[in-house]
Amino acid sequence: MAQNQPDRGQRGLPGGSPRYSALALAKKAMNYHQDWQRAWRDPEPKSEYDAIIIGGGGHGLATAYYLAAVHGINNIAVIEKGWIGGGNTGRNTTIIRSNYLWDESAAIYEHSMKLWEGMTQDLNFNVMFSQRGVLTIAHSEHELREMSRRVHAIRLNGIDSEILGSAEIKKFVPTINIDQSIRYPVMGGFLQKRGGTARHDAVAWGYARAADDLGVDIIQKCEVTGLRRQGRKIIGVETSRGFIKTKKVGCVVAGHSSVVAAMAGIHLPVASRPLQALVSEPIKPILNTVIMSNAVHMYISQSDKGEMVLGAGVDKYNSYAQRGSFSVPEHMLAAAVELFPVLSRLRMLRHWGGIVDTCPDASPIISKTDIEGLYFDCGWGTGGFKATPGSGHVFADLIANDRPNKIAAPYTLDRFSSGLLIDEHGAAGVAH
Amino acid sequence: MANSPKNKSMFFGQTALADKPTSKSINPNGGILGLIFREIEHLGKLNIRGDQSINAAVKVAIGCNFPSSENQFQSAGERHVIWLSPDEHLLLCEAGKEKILQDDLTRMIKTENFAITDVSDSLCALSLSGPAVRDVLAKGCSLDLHPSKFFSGACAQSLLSHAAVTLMALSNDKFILICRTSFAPYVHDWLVDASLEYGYQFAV
Amino acid sequence: MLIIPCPHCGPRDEIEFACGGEAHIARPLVENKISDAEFANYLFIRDNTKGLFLERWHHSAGCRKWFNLARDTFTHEIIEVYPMGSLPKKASARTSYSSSWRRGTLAEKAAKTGKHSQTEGRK
Amino acid sequence: MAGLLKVSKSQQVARINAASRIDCSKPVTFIFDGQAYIGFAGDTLASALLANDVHLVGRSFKYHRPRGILAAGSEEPNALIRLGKGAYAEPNLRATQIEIFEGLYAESQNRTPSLKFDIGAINSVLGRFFPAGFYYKTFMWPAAMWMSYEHVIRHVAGLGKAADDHNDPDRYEKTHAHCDILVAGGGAAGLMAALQAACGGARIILADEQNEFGGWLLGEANVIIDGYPAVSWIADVVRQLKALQNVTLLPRTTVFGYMDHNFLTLNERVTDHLEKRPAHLPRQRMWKVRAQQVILAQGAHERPLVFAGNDLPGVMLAGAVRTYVNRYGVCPGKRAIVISNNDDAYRTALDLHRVGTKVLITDLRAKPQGPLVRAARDAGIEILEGHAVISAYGTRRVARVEIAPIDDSATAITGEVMHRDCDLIAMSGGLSPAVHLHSQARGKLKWDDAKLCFSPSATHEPSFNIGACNGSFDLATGLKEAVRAGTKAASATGHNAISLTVPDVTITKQNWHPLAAWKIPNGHLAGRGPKAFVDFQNDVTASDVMLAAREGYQSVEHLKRYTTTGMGTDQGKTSNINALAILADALGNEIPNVGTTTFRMPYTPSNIGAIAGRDIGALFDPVRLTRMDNWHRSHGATFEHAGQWMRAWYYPKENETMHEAVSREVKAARTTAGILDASTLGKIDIRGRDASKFLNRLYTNAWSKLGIGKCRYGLMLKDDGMVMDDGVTTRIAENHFHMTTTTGGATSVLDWMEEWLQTEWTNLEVYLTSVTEQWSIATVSGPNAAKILEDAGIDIDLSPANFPFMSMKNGHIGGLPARIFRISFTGELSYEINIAARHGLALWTHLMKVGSAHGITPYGTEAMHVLRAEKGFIIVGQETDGSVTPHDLGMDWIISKSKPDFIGKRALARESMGNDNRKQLVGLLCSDPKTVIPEGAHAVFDAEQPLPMDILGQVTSSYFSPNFNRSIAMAMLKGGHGLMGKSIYFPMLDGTVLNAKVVEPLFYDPKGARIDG
Ligand SMILES: Cc1cc2nc3c(=O)[nH]c(=O)nc-3n(C[C@H](O)[C@H](O)[C@H](O)COP(=O)(O)OP(=O)(O)OC[C@H]3O[C@@H](n4cnc5c(N)ncnc54)[C@H](O)[C@@H]3O)c2cc1C
Ligand SMILES: NC(=O)c1ccc[n+]([C@@H]2O[C@H](COP(=O)([O-])OP(=O)(O)OC[C@H]3O[C@@H](n4cnc5c(N)ncnc54)[C@H](O)[C@@H]3O)[C@@H](O)[C@H]2O)c1
Ligand SMILES: Cc1cc2nc3c(=O)[nH]c(=O)nc-3n(C[C@H](O)[C@H](O)[C@H](O)COP(=O)(O)O)c2cc1C
Ligand SMILES: [Zn+2]
Repeated sequence: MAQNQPDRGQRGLPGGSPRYSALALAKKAMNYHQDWQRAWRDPEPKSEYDAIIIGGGGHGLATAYYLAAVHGINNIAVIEKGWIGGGNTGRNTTIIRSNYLWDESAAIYEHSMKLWEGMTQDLNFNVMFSQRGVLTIAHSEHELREMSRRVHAIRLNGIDSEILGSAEIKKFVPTINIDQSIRYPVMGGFLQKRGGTARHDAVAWGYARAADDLGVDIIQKCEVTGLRRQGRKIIGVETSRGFIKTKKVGCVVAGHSSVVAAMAGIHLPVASRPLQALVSEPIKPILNTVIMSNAVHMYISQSDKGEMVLGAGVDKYNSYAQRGSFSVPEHMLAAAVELFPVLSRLRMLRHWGGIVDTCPDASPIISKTDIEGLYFDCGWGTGGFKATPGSGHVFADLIANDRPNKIAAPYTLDRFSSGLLIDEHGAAGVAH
Repeated sequence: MANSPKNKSMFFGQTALADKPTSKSINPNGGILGLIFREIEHLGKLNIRGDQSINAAVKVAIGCNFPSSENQFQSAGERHVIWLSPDEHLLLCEAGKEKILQDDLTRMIKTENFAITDVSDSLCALSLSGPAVRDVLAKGCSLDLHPSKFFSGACAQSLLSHAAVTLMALSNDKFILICRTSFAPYVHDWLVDASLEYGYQFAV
Repeated sequence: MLIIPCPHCGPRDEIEFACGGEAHIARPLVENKISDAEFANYLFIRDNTKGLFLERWHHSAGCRKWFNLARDTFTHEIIEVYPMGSLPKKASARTSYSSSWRRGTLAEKAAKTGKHSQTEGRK
Repeated sequence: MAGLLKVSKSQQVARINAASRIDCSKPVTFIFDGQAYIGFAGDTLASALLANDVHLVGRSFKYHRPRGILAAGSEEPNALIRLGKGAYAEPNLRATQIEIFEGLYAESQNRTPSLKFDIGAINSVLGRFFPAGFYYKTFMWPAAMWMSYEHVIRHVAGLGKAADDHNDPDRYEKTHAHCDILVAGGGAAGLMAALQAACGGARIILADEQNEFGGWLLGEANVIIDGYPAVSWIADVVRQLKALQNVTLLPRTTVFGYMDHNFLTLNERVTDHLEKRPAHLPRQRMWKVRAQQVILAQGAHERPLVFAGNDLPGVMLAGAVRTYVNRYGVCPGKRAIVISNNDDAYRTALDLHRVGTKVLITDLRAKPQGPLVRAARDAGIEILEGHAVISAYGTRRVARVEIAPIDDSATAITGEVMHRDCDLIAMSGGLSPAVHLHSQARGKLKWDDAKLCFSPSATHEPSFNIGACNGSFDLATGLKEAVRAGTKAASATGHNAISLTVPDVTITKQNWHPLAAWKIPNGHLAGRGPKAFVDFQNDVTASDVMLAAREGYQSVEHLKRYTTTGMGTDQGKTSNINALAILADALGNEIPNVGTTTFRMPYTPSNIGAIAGRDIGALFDPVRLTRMDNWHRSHGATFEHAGQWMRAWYYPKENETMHEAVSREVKAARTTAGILDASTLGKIDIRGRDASKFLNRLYTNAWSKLGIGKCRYGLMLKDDGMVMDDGVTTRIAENHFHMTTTTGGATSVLDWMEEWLQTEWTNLEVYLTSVTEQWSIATVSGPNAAKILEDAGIDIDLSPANFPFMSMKNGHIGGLPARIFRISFTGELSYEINIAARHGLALWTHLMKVGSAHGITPYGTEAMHVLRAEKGFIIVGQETDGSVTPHDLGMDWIISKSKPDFIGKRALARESMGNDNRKQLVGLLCSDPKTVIPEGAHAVFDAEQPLPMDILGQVTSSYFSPNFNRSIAMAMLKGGHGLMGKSIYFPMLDGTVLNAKVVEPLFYDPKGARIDG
């Protein structure tokens, strides 16, 4: 398991685009901000690329960026049917952590964490990665035992994690209710201090700008409608803007993975489910960390703008509608009020849903397929935002070298026939 | 010990709501209470599995037929046969009669394909009455409880907030609510809370 | 918030139901030896249609019966409800059944051709 | 009240003496920012403040600019207030919706130290350095400083402050409701539709977010309906509706969500408007409505015009000004400038003129004409045609404007700039139908190029749009639509469909086609000059929108997220259309091609307390208790969560630690007798001809040959071969079994079995019934167990010959019928006494009484765990986690080789299942017998290796065994079965390392000699 520093590739914006900085901001202000350049171009698709990434979410854009920055493959395009970052990247509760149970998971999420830790500088785009800590609460004797298991594993994997008693939790999070007589009292918790949140949209935009600068074409409003093959080889993609030739296609379409896979006659162990979240009206800071509670299926943080950001558990049926059932947030909010009574007098400002690509073992798929040149990176389900840089990094490596590296190797598709699952279910509960 | 005179519950046994105060009432509006409810103690309950072919035996043993359509119950005096699903009914009968009826039924049913299970202690039945009974239930139940839709003779299994319940409408303002005994204290507390605005009385 | 027409209890709020995922996945018999990959088709691989989808539901807080539903996963429109072990009647739902990649797979065949077939119904 | 506070001297200077909806005979004192004011019953906080000539009421989000009251309804972006004190305080409420009551306490927000002198206003001066998205471009170096920068950013951001005391003292409720027709919005259109729909007997719910029904008409002066003033007509319709049994009228109720299958959520503010709130009533109530048909009559929102300085206090929407005049009897200014691109603002000009305000109209249109324009002219109001207010100035309230002639398309200034003084600007940029609910429910929109608005086209749910929210701004048309929709909806729900006559409307005709003027020129180059706001709350200016477009944030969704336009508490009700029109302009694109952002629940922010309702505290989730629970409590037990159940964990005697108590309990069970409340075990009654066939498929072992009255342990797998549950099942009769499951697994196992019966093996004749609660269980375990049962008056011969291990007998104990199982989870002689639950407590107390002579000791779940661990018995969910096979547990013996199939069989044959490297169950003995290795600790061969380490596996169970006077543990280790005798290490969280030897997971009585006592 590689936990040395990942190869971050060429730094910054070698393409010569002006860098962002406080000074640049001041200078441009003198000219009333009239001469800012586009963050990324809006090119017409070329007739052929060395590789095509389908899906302009964080994972797809990161893949393209690392293909260009680390592997020097620049003649590539990211094809996005809507607007970049408009999928789950733009609608997630932005929890970032690497304190996973299984060794395989720890490896990839920690790989990702290391990339987060320099992302703003790498991309010259402030993604507001804020290591405010992620605290997972245990509400029963059983959960305390699970927590102990988790923390021991995490520590031996070289990842920071500490256990807090309920009094320490109260000190760390003054707004939380630690009354031991409530139905699911706060009995303890474990904290990853390096965990936190990031500005989700900025991640998509930052990768897009940096990838664009390395020559990557980011093509929005272009839907992939077919995968063209010759025998067992990929030769290009059909899109709403015509056919584009290529020998390598990386599919990073999250909730739409099964739809795109079906274009190549591939069937995935993926179910697309709604996952819902909501924000309150903005208020002055009352919560300076991220809280997760698996037993009551809720997680909460406060954004830099001041809204309380809350997420719920996944809905029970398949859907592509970016909306879920009201009963899910309804129950989640009751749990939230139990834990944070202050919420009772706050108001829900906006509610939304995303379509998450869930796998039977709650772990992702980063894999070749039995079609040459066709690769999938999907199945991140309810928890892939945190993996954005790591996933892009190892997926770029897989596409460039046509074989998974050590971190990606456990995540192949054939684990579902061999039975070598990485079951984060029991361990994760809510896997954010 | 069964004959211990000191404790009545030694013989009849304990009811599901034995730990609740024996009576409680609030009347914020004055006037008529919105909800009056109590546990129907020791009511006999049999779960009857089997298709229509056992109806004849049911008729003889219990005194009434299976209800003729879904979401309804049939009554014969104090006995009610409640539709639960195409092959499942619940019989409510007089306290202490359940064993005899179970034996009778078992004897009379000619097919092999049935099951009669005593669930008298599994389930708790509450009697609910009062002008606010439907409004109170609506706070936790997603069924349309309007008298035109949930008329007397109607029954349904559904959820009352977090508890699975079976509801029976006896009349416009009289219901029987059946839940699992381990949920009965919760249902009791829930009813007390939900009827606050109308006023309630709980009595043993 | 769906209203699901239980074939027995009538239309009810979705909170009374549990969803059992893709319908019509036949369980291969052990004695019909198929490869691990084929077996995975039964165990893990799932249709995840965008649009008309055939799935199983359980009226868990009602009559406790299972049934099939043809539902559009994008509009959430319910097209048809039909009993376990049978096929849908509506043409669109039928097409969706017969055009599934699953029809005729080895895993499916292995479910049907058992000597002492245990698979009476169809999941 | 307010004895100490001086009431403002300038009392209600802006109050006018004209007919209105407020009750001037009922003065109401309230406090705003420490100052007491007087308003009247019927006022909103906004109207009362305006009556007192208070225009400055808040500060904006980013630049802390002074802000006033823009609107008169729920679309208000600026006038956000913190209402109440202490635990009752609530931030971000709109002053335009707060009904005043005696003693109301309100504060402005987002200002330090005061509203008038706010140091945050420096941001406004530096505004040039804070364009949209500035933070993405800065605060990057040094990287380590970000957390400090962010700290400051966080404290500057946010709007109001949450309650000071976090424990909300109020009560919230929710309820389900069903109706034939839900009408959302009770303006003229909604009222008429409700009346129409109701008259055939359909069940109707009519909800309006305001305190009174009537909507826009309440603020209109010169409308006659059926010969009466509009307000009389409203009163008459409301009276008729109230009289109908089948109509539920819900004022102060916002329809905030419209979801699939006509599911709508409503928030009713039950007592918010009352000075004294009755304790038995909820403060708010959420309604979850299932409607057959929905009629949307939400009205429309007026749009501001985007000119420099348009955010100053005193710049208001023209329709709102009219509402303040006519509905609230307040005239918000003495010298007003009306700026408009349409006819409607002329009504405002006329009404202002009528109450004595000096009015100047600047009409963006070159040649406005029509009856309203004529009326204004006739009244002597000055009209500047083809002119615009290009800039407004003032410090805390608008004081002066620059007006200039403009070209036909309102894009360039064509002549001299003139200056005028004023204290009020009434602006109107046209109407945007409130298509929110329609869009939430995935209805489609179409762009109306004449009316310059999006209005509803196809609906997705069974619903109708009528009146202004349908783009029918003309009242007569709105009423016609109402009658039609009411009739259709009623007939769709099976009710009488005879249409009422459409009321006759008398109102000055107007032209509903505004001039497209999205950004008013101000003579400066792009980006320069004073700011012209698009989104007031989030301080998004027209130049921010254009900057975003320049930088490539060109999708309307990117624009929104980059500039935050439309993301405030008003969700852009007044700003979104302006923003996207300016974006379209910048891109040279058409508005409909740019499109709208997604409409989402809630329509207006909705209290979280009301969504949670009473599902909090004790009602959050049921607690399930056994019938013996009271005994455990009164005997000092501590409890453990087991799903919804609470189980007795251990029974400490005074001063006993948990360790001491558990050791005592364990010892008693091995030396004398212990008694455990095992009532929570899942119990399933299984009957039918195919019962044993079914069990054969369900469990890994064989069941056909089990004798009647005999018990057998079974392991259940999922079809992926992983252990799912275990338990003992007993054959009661040939076709009758009694199954037990784990406490946590009871529901899921029953569901699992039903699923297989109903979906896979539909031919099997088997019936399942849950009997978990039917039986209470007292387990008596230990060498004295039989003696205790005998003393308790059992009528069964307990000799092992008659009643052997793993069998069941029916009998009586103390005269009560019982079902007794001779099974053992402790390894001792043990009886599980099942008794009808009503006798559970009696049985328990009886056993305790007769058992005391034999040293009977109640033991809890912890002692039970120790006892079973000594015997090496697994607990599903502790040794297993969904990734463990029977082989991993060393339980190959329980897998039948001869059965053709059982659930999980095929999966166990998969390639990887035989891997030697799988985690396998072992026992552990710590090198220090006094040390209990923590459960969850992870093992390695080499504790000195660098991180990340090669992990072997984890400790699953670990206890101090009083019987061996040493610690014991069980663990799942990679290749564990091959590690017997090996020494392994456990690095602890505190840096120390423990050492243990791997042993067989069976510590006590390996031969099973004690089972018969
Ligand atoms: C409510 C919610 C909360 C969440 N909370 C967290 C959290 O706290 N922490 C965390 O780590 N994760 C969280 N997640 C999960 C996380 O958001 C996702 O795993 C992650 O963002 C996935 O990124 P992606 O780039 O793979 O997918 P996406 O961002 O969804 O990108 C996929 C893109 O593919 C495009 N696409 C699809 N089909 C086609 C086609 N045919 N042609 C072209 N383009 C196509 C889509 O338009 C989309 O833009 C949450 C998710 C949701 C919905
Ligand atoms: N601004 C305007 O609405 C406006 C302007 C000019 C003319 N008109 C005229 O008024 C006529 C009738 O008007 P109308 O009835 O269509 O609109 P209306 O504005 O009179 O009534 C709409 C009502 O809906 C309520 N409402 C809006 N959203 C709601 C929600 N989510 N939940 C609960 N209540 C909600 C509002 O409080 C309001 O009372 C129209 O035909 C038109 O001629 C309206
Ligand atoms: C972390 C986070 C914070 C958000 N904060 C706000 C907010 O302050 N205001 C707002 O209107 N929406 C906010 N949103 C929700 C978005 O407006 C939007 O609903 C979400 O990105 C889903 O997109 P959609 O609603 O367009 O489908 C936020 C979303 C996320 C993921
Ligand atoms: Zn049903």
